[in-house]
Amino acid sequence: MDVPLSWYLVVAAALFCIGLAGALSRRNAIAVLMGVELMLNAVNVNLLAFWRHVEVVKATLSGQAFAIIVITVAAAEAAVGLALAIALYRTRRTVDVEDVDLMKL
Amino acid sequence: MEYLLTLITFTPLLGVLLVLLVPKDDERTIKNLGIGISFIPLVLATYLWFAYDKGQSGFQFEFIADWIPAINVNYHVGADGLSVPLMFLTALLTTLGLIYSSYTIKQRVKEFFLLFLLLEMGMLGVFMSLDLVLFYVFWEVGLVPMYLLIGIWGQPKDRPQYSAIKFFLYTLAGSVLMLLAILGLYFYHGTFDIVQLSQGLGSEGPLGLVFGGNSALAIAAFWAFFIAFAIKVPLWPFHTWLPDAHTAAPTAGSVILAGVLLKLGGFGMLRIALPIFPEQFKFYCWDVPIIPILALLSIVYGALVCMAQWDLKRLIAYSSVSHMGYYMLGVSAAAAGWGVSSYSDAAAMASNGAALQMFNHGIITGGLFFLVGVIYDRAHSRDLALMDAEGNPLRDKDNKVLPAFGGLGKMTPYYYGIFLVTAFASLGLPGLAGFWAEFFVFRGAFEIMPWFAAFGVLGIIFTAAYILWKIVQYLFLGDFNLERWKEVTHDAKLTDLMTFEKVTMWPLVLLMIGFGIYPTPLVDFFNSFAQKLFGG
Amino acid sequence: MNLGETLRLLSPELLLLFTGLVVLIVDLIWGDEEKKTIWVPTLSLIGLGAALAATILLWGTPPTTVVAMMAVDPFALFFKLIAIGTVMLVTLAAIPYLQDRTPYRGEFYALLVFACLAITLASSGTTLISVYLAMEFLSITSYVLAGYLRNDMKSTEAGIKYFLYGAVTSAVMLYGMSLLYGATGSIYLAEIGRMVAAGGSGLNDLTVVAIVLMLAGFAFKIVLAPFHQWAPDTYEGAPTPITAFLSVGSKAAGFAILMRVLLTALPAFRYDIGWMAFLMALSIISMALGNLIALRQSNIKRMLAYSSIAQAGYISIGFITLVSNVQGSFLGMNGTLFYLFAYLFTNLAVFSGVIAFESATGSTEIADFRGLVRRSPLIAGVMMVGLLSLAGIPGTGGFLGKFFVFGSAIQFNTAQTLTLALVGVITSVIAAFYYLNIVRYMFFEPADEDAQPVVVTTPVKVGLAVTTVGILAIGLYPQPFIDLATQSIQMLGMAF
Amino acid sequence: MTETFFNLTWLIPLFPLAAFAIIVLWTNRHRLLSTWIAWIGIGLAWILGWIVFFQAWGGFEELTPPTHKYPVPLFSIPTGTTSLNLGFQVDTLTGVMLFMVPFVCLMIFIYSKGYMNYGTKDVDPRYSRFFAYISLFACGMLGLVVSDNFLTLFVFWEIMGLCSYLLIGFWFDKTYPDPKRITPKEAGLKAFLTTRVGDVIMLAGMLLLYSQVGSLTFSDVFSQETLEQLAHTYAWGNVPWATFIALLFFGGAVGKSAQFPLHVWLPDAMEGPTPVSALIHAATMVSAGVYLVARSFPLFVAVEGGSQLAVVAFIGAFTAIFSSTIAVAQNDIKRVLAYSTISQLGYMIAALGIGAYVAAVFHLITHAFFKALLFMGSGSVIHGVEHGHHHSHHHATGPEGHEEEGEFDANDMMNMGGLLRRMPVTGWTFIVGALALTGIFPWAGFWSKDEILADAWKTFQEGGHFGVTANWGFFVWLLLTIAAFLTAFYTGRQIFLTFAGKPRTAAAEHAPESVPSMTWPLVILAAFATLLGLAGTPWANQFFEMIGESAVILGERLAHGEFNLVIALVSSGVALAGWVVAWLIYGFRPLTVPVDPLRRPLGPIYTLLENKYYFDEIYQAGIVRPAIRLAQACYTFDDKVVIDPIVDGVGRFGRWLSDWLRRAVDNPIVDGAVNGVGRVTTWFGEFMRATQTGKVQNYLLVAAVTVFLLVALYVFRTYLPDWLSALGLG
Repeated sequence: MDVPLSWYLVVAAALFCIGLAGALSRRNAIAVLMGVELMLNAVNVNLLAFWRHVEVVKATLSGQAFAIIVITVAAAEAAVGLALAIALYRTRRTVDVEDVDLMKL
Repeated sequence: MEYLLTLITFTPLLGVLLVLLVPKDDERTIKNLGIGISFIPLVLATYLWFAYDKGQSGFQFEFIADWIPAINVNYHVGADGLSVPLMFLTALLTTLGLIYSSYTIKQRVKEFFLLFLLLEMGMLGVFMSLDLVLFYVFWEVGLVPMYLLIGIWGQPKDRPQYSAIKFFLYTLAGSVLMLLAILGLYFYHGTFDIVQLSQGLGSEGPLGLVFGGNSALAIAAFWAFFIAFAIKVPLWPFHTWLPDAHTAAPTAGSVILAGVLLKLGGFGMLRIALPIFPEQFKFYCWDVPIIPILALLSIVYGALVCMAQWDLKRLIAYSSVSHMGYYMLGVSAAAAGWGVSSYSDAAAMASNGAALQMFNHGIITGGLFFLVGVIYDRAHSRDLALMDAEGNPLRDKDNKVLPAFGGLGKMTPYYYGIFLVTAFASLGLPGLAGFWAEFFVFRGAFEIMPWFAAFGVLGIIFTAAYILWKIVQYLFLGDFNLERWKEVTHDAKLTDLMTFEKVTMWPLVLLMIGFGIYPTPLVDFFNSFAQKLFGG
Repeated sequence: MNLGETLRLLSPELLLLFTGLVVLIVDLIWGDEEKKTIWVPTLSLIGLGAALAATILLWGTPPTTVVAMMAVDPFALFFKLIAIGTVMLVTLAAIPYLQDRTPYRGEFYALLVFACLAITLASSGTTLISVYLAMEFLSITSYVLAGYLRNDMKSTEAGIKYFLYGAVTSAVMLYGMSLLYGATGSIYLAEIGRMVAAGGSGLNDLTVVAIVLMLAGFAFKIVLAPFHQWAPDTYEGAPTPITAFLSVGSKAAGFAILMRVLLTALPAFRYDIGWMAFLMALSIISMALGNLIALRQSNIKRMLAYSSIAQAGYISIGFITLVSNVQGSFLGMNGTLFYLFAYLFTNLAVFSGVIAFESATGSTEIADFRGLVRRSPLIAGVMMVGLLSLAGIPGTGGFLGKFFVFGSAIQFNTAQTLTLALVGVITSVIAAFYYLNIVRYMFFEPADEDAQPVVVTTPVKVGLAVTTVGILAIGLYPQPFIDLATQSIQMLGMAF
Repeated sequence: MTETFFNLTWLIPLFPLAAFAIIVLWTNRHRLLSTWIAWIGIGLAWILGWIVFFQAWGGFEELTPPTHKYPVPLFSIPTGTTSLNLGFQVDTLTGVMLFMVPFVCLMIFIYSKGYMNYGTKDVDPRYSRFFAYISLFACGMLGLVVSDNFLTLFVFWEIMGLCSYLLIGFWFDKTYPDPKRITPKEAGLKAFLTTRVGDVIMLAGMLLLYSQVGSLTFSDVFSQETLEQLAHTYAWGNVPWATFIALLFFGGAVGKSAQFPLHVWLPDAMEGPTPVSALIHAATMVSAGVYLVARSFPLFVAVEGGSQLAVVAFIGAFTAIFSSTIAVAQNDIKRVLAYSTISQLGYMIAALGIGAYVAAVFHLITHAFFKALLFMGSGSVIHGVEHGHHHSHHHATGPEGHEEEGEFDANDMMNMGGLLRRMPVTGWTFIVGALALTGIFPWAGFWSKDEILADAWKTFQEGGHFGVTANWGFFVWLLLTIAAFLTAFYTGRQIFLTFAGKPRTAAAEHAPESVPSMTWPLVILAAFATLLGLAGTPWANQFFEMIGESAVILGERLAHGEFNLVIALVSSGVALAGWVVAWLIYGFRPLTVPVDPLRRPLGPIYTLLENKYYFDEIYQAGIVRPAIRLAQACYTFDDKVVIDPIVDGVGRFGRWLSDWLRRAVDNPIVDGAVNGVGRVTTWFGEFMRATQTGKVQNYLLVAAVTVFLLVALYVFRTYLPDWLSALGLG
């Protein structure tokens, strides 16, 4: 009745790719941040699936712990990201990453 | 006694620190201090000259101490017949350069003296080093002050910044390859020690064949060393940094460049490349004679370029290419004769000649650069002919080039006399120092590689041509034309040599004449070195 | 392990944490802006100094693990030294720099201390979790610091770019970590190491993909090409002391993590197409690209960014070519550590000069450095020493760093490593060109007519002096530093 | 006693050297003092030289090989395990040279005081320097003859080269309105460079000799074993080392003694002050070449019948006749003498070439005296004419008789005439010199020249020494006899144009006799030119005894050159014929206009001769200009192509590359490559900058692609074989 590991992995990989694609293609900084969140969630799926299927001593809960930490960190990251986006908006009135190219070459 | 070499080398560093403490506006103190300090290594080097026992081969005044024990790098210094005269030369030219500069350098005096002394330390260090890492460190240490000397005090119209960086990068490019080769030697033989390497290698030596007989590696390492040294020498086609650097540098800088820095390369050939890689060196001098061919090209090409050159300083710079070609020919012959017992004397003579060429070229071309400085200080021009905008000489209706000076022989007889001695020494006139070097180089070469030697002697004719035709004739002969002088120099005053200029030149002139008449004391040094390398 | 012992072993981290908090609180409650300007950084420096002392006192402790996921071993202690040293010097330089640029100076110092703490944690993490956590800690503080000057368009841009790039690469790295966890079923690096050593072929694919993905994250921190592109923009835009911090501290942290993870968890994947080959490729690209692009820069911070990319390439050589079974001192990795140590002083010397200059003039254009030797011989002199050290001229620490890493490449003696060495020396000649270009401006070009002397404040003088002494000491008497580096490559659980 | 003086021989060159040093360093502002120092220097050398000579004359047995002990080493230079010993020696050849050189030099020194206008108002400002130079010159020649080895010989040889450069170009500020006319500075340069060509060849020979023998000391090189060895080892093919080295030495002699084809410098050397001409052409430099061949004569004869002697004989004889034809059409009084000198040196060389060693040396000595006399006489004439010119110039009134300053040529014989009356001492001594030169009985030239001709004839009759074939003897005799006719002709022409008839210009009309310090040396030398031949008369051939003694080394005692009356009569007859023809053309009806009567009848031949067979032009076009062009090409290559970075950057680089690929050889490969690398580097940097767009997502894309590529690399590397085999391709 178990869902095979590979299913989880495929889902996670898909999620990761969607997130990456979003991060690479969206012009809005907030949307990019959302892409990153998707990627992190893909990681979480992976971690839990591996914990369920691979980890030898499941009592250590390391996969789960890792996932929880990732979620926490993601939140912190998002906070900083948003703060930076706001700072950006305040100086330029835009959060469009395409426009953030004051420095190049 | 074992601290003598250390003392010689690091006294200039002490001078640097002392000069650093003097406020920069107190130029008089800086000058006196700098010159005074520079006399210490000179006196000590003179003492070294006489204290050195020429009868004994091997290193004297040797001193060894741990420096970086983790990688077996030692502070290992010593002097032999090759290094003693060169150390003396370095100390002498530095002192003379400082004396000359104390009258001619008008701005940023403190920096100048500081850098000059630092430069001296680097050069002296190279000559005393018996450890490859130590050698390398000193080798590169001299680069920076020279770079700054050229860049800061060069004449704006000579593109000093370009020349300085060109000089720096060229040398650096050569030496980084050498660094790889040094490391390679270390990993194969476990030591950076030049003495151990040069005596322990070989089929019977305790260290075995170089790179354990791996010929590809040995050849690569040899070329790495060789090119590093060839750039400094400079051997055609690695010479192109030289005319720019020599032309752009301030007078004393050119003197040191030509007088000593080029010798670092030559010294490296004889101290490292030849003793450590004799088989490889021999192979490329004898079986596949690339090196002698390059030497000949240097001789002839350098001389030809001189003949078409109108900028006096640049001309003399190119003459260094030609002259050091003789040096290289001598080394090639010595290398080709290495290990052949019937050639042992010929090889020793070729090597003596090459070493003599280093020393003599140092005093002669050093002197010539001083003398160029003399005319430049007065006329603010070094062009031998009146030039048009494109840098071609102007001609009169008979298609004769219009000289920019001419007739100085009559106006400034003292200058003329000193210049003549130096110029004739440079073209190898017997009775002056330059001759003996050429004589012994060709003596060795004629026995070992006669065809190359035969081709090389042609250079002597070209040399005479450009020195007498280009330099002496355009500068000193002919009629002095006051109108033209005023036009060229914007009303500068023409005076004969001043006292400080005489003081600078006389030691060099005396050496040229002295070693021209009686070269034995000098040859004794080099012979004791050559005996060690080629004897038996 | 009793609590006292644990506290002792964690004393540097704890001291840093404490310092950071104290600085924050003091800044919050102290009203006197005048005095705060001096006393807050002083406080921070005192705390950092205490942490430094604690680190030194821990020297000689046998390698051990604390709180299950942190190693206290010479390797970690070495990086703690580097981190604390870097932050101390950056703090010194920051004092005049922040003067007119932001009113919120206290937090800046606190964040720097926290970033330092993050590096110390990163250097000692022994599990995937602690490694990730430390890295994110470092990243987040750095994002904030890079974008610290909120009203400066360049600074905010630097912050947001750094953030976006960092967030994505850290997600990628994390994905790799999850795969590694999946392949071995453990988050403990040492355990992973045992598993991969014993593993079968199915494991291979997953692990190699994991390595590549993780490398993206590490290379981002180290600034190895082609994961470098954020660096020039961020370096240019960030407050210059932060640029200095990023180029030294953050890079060192990246190296610490890279080495620990790869050596304890993945030694079995070194050869064939393992991480050695990948790193080699990155190193060569970094050396070539960084140096070549640096040639054309007109902004000194940007140029130093590219220089830092190239230096990352050099530093990696030692690690790539590390060996453990050789008598003598060319162990490769000690070269990397030695180089990092020299690089700390070298790069900070240059940056201290740049910061001092920028504090006084507000410019970071290379052309504005012309005639600096007349305006401030001290800055010009120190910067020259630093630049020469970056170029690898003998007599400086930078030379011996290169000497060691090229030496190990030659000692390794395969065609690939010889290529590394060759590319290394050739690009270092190119590098000399742009380093000397600055020297050229400082020494050869005349200053503007109306140029004023550049005033150097005491803290910066201290920084300049310390770095210069450091460069020359390492360059001229390297023995103790070599010993330090050689001892420091001992790493808890290193499995080969 | 003998030994004491022989041991002091090495001091001889040092006296003038000391004089040189003292004048240059200290007394150059005091003219009289400088003069005296130079005189004392050469005077001491003369005294010591004659003491040595007379002792050698008296006791030359001591100096001959088995017993002689006068190679004396002075110092040595280490050469590996061996060393190179340098010192001095005395043998009969040295002795004879020491008779001639210092004495002639002394005469010239004394003469110089007057010639350089001491005491008059237009005293040359470099007066002292002149005496310094000639002292050094004397040192060079004296050092050369006392050397015991080739190396010091070469050193002094080159010192003379230096001095000739300095002295010929002594009036280096002189310019002429005619741009074609060679100026002193150019003449000096020409002399130095031309002889340097010979010197380099000689240096090569010397170095090869040194390589072969291991020593340069004469006694080592000319030992019997060494010569055997050199004769029987081969440089290549069947050319023995002895032949090859001898020919190289001869190259040096050709340069120094101005033999064809390196003769071109000598006539132009007339640009120097006249005493210099006398020094160079009579006493010193040019005879050094002959001396060298004589000195290394053992080497020339080491190979029996080798080609080296034939070359020497041919060059000598050819030069003798070749240059005397040129002399016929010269108007410059000194140039005539210059060509005459070349011709006479040809006599000596040719004599050596047929093995007439003693005769050659004898002619060398006598020639030195009378040629010095002639040169100084011509100097006196020029001096007089110049004074006359000044005089008439100051007093001339009206347009006629007024000549443009600078255009008047005091050397031109067309401007003279009738000077015998104005300058009797000069005139009569000049005539004595001329008689000696043309070999009129009983003047010195007769004896020496006759000895050469007799030896040549004898060679023809009986075959010569050292395997010289009879035909060579005839060839040499014939050419030299014709040359004797020409010699007499042009000498007669000179005498008649200069001294006979009526003055053709105001200058000649007012020419005064020279001062005593100039005329006395002429008189003394005239006496020697008259009497010296008696030392070598066939009846009491003292000279032969002495020199022949040193020729014992040659392994074969030279036969006495027998007096051959027929030959003597033939040569005398030829010489007289020459005088007569000259008289018929120039003396019988003295010229009134400055045009040579031969110009019209000889037509183009005269032009050819007047222009010295166009040798200068040929060398200019064939050697000098190509060399300069080559130099220019190298310079352009180096300066324009190599050093300057090519401005157009990539575009030009691309063209360069395609060019290079097309013709890979003759392009600037050397440093263009270096700058090329620089350009490529820069270009690459630019390109990479373009990827730095400033947009963070582009950066991330690069990162993602990199990750993808690395994974792909792994996958392909690991699985590609499997896939290929799955597709049936493996």
